[in-house]
Amino acid sequence: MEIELQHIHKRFGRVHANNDISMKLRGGRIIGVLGENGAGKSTLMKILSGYQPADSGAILIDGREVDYHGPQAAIAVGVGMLQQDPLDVPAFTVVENFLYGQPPAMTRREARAKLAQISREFGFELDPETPSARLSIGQRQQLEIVRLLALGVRTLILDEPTTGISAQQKTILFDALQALSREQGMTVLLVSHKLEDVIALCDEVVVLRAGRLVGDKMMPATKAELVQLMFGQEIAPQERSSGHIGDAVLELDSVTIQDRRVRVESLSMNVRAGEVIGLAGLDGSGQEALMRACVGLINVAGGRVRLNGRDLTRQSYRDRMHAGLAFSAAGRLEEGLVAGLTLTEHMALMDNSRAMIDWPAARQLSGKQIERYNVRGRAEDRIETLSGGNQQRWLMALLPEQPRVMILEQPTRGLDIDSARWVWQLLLDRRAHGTAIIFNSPDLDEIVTYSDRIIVFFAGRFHVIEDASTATVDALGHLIGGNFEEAAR
Amino acid sequence: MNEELLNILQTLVTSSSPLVIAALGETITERAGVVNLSLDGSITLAAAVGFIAAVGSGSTLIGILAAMLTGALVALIIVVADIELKQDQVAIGFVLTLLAASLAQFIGQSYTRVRGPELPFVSLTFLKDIPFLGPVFFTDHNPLVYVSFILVFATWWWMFRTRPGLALRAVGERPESAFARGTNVNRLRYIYTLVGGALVGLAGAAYSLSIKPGWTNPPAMRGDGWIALAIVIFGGWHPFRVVLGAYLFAGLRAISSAIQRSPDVQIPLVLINALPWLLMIGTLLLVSSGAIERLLRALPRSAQVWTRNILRSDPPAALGTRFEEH
Amino acid sequence: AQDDGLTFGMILVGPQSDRGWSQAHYEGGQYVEANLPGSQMLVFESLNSADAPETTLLQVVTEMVDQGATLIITSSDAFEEDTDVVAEAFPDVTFINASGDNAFTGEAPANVGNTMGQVEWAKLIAGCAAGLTTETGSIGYLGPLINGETRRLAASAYLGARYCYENYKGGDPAALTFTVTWIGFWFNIPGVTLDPTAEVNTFFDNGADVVMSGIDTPEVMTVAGQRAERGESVYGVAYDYAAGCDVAPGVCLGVPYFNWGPAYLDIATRVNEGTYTPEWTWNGPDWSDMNNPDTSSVGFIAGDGLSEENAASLDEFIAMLATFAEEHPDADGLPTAFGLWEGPLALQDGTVLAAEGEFVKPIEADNPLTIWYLPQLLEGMVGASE
Amino acid sequence: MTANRTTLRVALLVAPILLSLLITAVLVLAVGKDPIEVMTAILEGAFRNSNAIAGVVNFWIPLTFACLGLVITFTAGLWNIGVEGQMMMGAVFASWAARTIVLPTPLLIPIEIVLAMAGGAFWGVLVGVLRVRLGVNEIFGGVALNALASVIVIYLISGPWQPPEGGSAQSTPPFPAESLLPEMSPEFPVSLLALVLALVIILTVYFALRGTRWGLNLKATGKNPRSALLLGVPTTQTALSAFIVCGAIAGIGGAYRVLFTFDSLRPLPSGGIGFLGLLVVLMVANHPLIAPIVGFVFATILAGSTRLRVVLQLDQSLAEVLQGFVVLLVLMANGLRGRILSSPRSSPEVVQEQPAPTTVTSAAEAASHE
Ligand SMILES: Nc1ncnc2c1ncn2[C@@H]1O[C@H](COP(=O)(O)OP(=O)(O)OP(=O)(O)O)[C@@H](O)[C@H]1O
Ligand SMILES: Nc1ncnc2c1ncn2[C@@H]1O[C@H](COP(=O)(O)OP(=O)(O)OP(=O)(O)O)[C@@H](O)[C@H]1O
Ligand SMILES: [Mg+2]
Ligand SMILES: [Mg+2]
Repeated sequence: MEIELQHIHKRFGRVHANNDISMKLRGGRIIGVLGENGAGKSTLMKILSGYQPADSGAILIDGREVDYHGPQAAIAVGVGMLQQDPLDVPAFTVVENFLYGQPPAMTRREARAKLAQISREFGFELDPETPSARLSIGQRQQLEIVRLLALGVRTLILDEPTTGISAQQKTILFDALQALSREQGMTVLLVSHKLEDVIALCDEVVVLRAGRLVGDKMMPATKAELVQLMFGQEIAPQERSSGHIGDAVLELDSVTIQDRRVRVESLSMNVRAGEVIGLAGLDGSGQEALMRACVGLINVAGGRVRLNGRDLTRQSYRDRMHAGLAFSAAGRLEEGLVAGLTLTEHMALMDNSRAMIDWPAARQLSGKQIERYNVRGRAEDRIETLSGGNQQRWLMALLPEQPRVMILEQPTRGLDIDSARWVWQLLLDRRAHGTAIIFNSPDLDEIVTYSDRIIVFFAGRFHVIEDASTATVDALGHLIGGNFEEAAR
Repeated sequence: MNEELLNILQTLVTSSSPLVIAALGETITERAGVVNLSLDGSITLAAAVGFIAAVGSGSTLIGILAAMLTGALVALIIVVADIELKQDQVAIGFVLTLLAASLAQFIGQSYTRVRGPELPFVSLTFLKDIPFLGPVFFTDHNPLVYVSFILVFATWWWMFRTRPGLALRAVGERPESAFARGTNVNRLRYIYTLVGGALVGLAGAAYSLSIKPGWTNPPAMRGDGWIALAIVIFGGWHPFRVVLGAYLFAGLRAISSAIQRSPDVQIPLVLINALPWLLMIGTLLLVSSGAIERLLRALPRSAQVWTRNILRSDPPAALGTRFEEH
Repeated sequence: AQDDGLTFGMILVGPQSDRGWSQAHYEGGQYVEANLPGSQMLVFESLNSADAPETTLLQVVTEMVDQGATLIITSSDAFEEDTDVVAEAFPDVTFINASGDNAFTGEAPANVGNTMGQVEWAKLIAGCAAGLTTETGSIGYLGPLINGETRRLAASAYLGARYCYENYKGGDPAALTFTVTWIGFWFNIPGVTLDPTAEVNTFFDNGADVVMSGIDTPEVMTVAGQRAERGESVYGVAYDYAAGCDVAPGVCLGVPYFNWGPAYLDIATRVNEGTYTPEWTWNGPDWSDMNNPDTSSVGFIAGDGLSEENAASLDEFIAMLATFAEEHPDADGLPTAFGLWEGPLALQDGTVLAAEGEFVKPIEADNPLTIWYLPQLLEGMVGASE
Repeated sequence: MTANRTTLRVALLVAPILLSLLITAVLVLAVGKDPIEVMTAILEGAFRNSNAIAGVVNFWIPLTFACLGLVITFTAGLWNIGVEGQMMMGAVFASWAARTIVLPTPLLIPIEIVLAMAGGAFWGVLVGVLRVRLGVNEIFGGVALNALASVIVIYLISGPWQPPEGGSAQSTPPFPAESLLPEMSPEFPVSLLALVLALVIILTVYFALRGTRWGLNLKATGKNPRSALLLGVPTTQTALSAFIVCGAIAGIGGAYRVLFTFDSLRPLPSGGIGFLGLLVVLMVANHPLIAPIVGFVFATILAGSTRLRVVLQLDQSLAEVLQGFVVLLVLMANGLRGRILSSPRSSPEVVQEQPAPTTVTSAAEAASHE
């Protein structure tokens, strides 16, 4: 199956997300799609898979122009896409999710059989009667792949599929993708910011920048070469950093946490000034619960939390903020920024010292922070009109200057390499002044690079790596899959 | 079996049938992700229109159809305002609650206390001879009561046992996923909002053509729309639990009025009227997450899991949200 | 604003077509229009907290006076206090409050009069019809709110039922169950009153086979009709409005009703001539023909539900009452005694109302133990007294 | 282009009003009356003399209190249907003071008003606690508490506070003259004090929302309670405070009804004015200065409609139908404008600000995260 894109254009208001993109994709290959944040990768993939119509341009499949409306139509001609957050229905069971969208004639029993058969082929383990809300992201991806294959898809598009899954699951996924392209001659398009994955898997890469196709390259290629292609300049690899580590500031004393999904039993640890602690683990393994328990968003079921010797265990989120903690959550617009408020209004919200608001002062401060944090946006813009990277910067700008401890959920979520480094630069600056940092990330690289200590979680159990410099991405990948015993050996 | 008790239960089944029908209609609508808040007004308007049409034509069937059309029409306004005009469903629903009730009062003026056709009473052969169930469920009901029975099973079957049912639930749970599978999300929302609205209208007809026949001012069914909305939540958007909720509610209401007649109880009469509303809050508290969590904290851990499972009442995840394809 | 005739306002608590109290008043007003040349009625219906919560009596009266009304009839005890207050603001307008007694007690300003019909007689007859008909020995009475008026009407019905159950039917009066349920207002206001439909159903479900209506609207007859259609042998007694039985003729034992026309015509004529001085009147039936629309202020029309045998007994009973009334003629325009209201009678709490051989006084200033002010239901009745 | 757009905006503002008048006219014709006469009757009813104008103002005052309270709850993203009950409880508390406390007017009135505010706030905080602590949606809490307030009022009228000669469930005995709000003049019977208080509240609410930390907290909580909480806004307290302040302001409206309009406690003393306030605030997209202006138009219709019934025998509901259609069609026209004006070329502008993005079933997200 051969796909050709001709002069694809797509605009969102002032943004030219795809600007005259033409390319040919041959079957039987795995093609990496690279580019910085906002380059237009997802947009192009959505156009190809029918989720969005192009403003102009043509898609040719095996030389014949196709004109489809909607993803189902794209699937009918053989193009299917796996979104980063798999598009299943959480309330449905696995078999219902599988069945929904299949030809009307298929019965529940046939669905069950087919699901089992395809799963077996790739080594996926999917219990048909489990509600998909209870699956891990990796399993949900597997379910979605099985579903698309059952629908006869010949081109499979994956948008950032490797964040949030364990090393084992990644291996299974990559094996499956290789099997599909090598043995079944399918086209696989892989969008990813993880250059290691691209290097390991792809036969070819294409690179987008600011909506344009700026290059393509046959593999193998080095990471440096790919970075050069993406950003037009070299970016030195981040050095492992270590600052001055001081006395304990945040003490966790046999803390037990129970939230809806997991139970973390009896965790004790001292976080020291200037220390960076990375938390690794699959979604919902306990790392989020730990961070939220530290800031008081979840009640602890047992144990104590102290900051500089002061017992915070029964204090509210706000009291803990006043005491010197700072927190930012993973979902920027869900938990962090308030869509509908301007940048200035956010700034004013942070100052709760007075009953009346001093608007001129707030505007001035916003202007200063915009400059300092290099935010592309104006003080009077509503926050949701900024791009994700700039929203993240504003979130950083809002954090207090010198908290004792910063607790950050996925501080570089969705950011490209360049933006992510920039964010870390800001964080490390603060750490140099003695702020301790606790963060988590699905990107194990990030954890290994920036942490002084690492805690790995699996289903509420945890494993502490005292010296992060001894850790490797590979080892971490196995740990987050639950192989604590193996690692101990 | 005590005859009086059977009588009371039989009356209960009849008198709660409009609640059952309306709550099922709203369940269908909300399962598709749309909130039709206008129930208290649209039931009333449908009752008025249904009665007027029945008087005009002399046919209860035409009355029923007119009432269903009315309910569907009100629902149509909500779904058009939501999908095409991007207006808040709750806001439009609230305005329609008031507007429909006023409109009903206006058009009903000259039909106040007019005598009109009423639905006949029917017993089901064979079924009516079953002990206990027969006299309560299958004897001397108007046909809409039997329709309500069928609707309960039909909605359950449609939602949970058919392929279109999968699409219906998906549209209310995660419209993006439905769209990805080729479902026309907004078209389904149109369809199910209209179907739900038509059932709400049918409930109105059940009132004005049988349960509280005729048209009066103030309308005799005022307030029941809110109760129906609460029952949907109590019922966890599941047809069986919804119907259970409706019967439970009617039963408690009946008990409360029996208390008033008891000579030993000295409750001031007017306070009895507070009971339905206290019941409504009570039932909502029972299934509200905040209250459940508070309740659970007091229970042993083993009891927590099943209490949560029984009482859990998660709304369709996309309820009240708007879906745009691009 | 016409010079040639009387414009009068008729303010109704319910809809003018409620087949009950308000319609009876409305038709009373129409009777005036038909019989007093040049007179014209302005109507305001449904002035109550449910239908027009934002509207006050003052606003309505202001509009009516603006339109030239010189006589305003406020047709419910619900308007009693407001009528007094508003009347002060319009000293040149005559106000009539139906069913109130402030002109009697002297609370009312000089331009307010009252009128009421002696429907107690008709209620005695209605009760008799119920007592004659009941087979289960259980009669339900659907009352509105609780006050002197509603208590005395329920009690009258009870006395009639007990008498006829014992004397014509040969039943044991102690075994007769007479249950009163109060809904809370004169008609159904969802959320404010109990639901009359549900209450009537409950009566029947619990073994009553006759339910008497004491409220303004015909739910009792509607439900009884539906039940009969399903094959139950149940009956209803209507109230307030002469055509009350039409709702379900086959199961109607009869209707005690008001005929406001003659009283209103009398007042309107005198107001028009400028000869009316506000007073309190309590008008009785025309015993020669209770149902004469031109002479009788209250009446009773027997319904199709009454068996021939019982109808005969009822006629006998009516004749007995007529004789009684002749023996106790009105004095100073007020009744002196009502039939069956004869001792020994006690209130629910045991207080003696009348000793053996005494009659309960119809009304007396400063005496609560009278029929008009009846402070409780009678001993033997089931239901709340306050 | 801009000229076209301006025309369009104006057209979309005027069209819904004309259309609702047209619909109403058709309804009037359908019952065999003359629409022109209807309009004349309403306007005459409202403006024929200073007394009639006072009638309009006497609706406008409590309506304005309801509207400004609602502006606060809507800003906080809360659907305070319970405003009707909050007015009633304000009326009940004020009635208690009027019946019980014996003091000269200048001392008694402030006490009555403060108590009315306390009563409204109390009823508001119940809805609030149900919502933010117990997860019962405020729409249902409000509906139920409205009904309960009405039951309490009727209980008082027909029970403990009934007139000495027995209750007819219509009214308590009139309050002593010293407890009532004095009127400006017999020709213009309006309470000056209440009028001034209404104006003060309008300005206070306006500036509180613009210039205070609390106002910003309300706005942030209304738009996204989770984010607001994480940014340090005490969302639970903020939401509760919105209910309290709204209840307190609405309570004054309730007090006005019993201390001026009725002179006694009546069933449903709020008279549906709280619901009307909801319509007004929805229609003006929650603007604290425009709401009183639109409120005046609605008060005019309300006051004028009594004449409709006396003169033309038209049911009062006609006025409500007209008001309902105006609000519905204005909302729809807003949507239409958003649809037409957001052509693909212009940036996807956020369609006009709408109060209350909460959905019926979203149970206390704010609370569950604290
Ligand atoms: N639905 C939309 N509405 C408005 N703008 C959009 C929309 N989708 C994408 N954009 C804009 O189009 C541009 C390209 O976005 P796209 O999501 O394709 O980038 P991307 O290369 O996938 O970036 P990332 O690496 O962050 O995923 C961005 O500026 C983005 O803000
Ligand atoms: N909420 C409920 N209330 C009452 N009965 C229920 C409820 N949920 C399930 N049941 C009962 O369980 C049976 C199965 O119901 P249901 O169809 O919801 O479950 P399922 O088929 O196992 O799962 P799915 O929801 O995925 O279809 C029904 O026949 C019904 O009797
Ligand atoms: Mg992307
Ligand atoms: Mg009196």
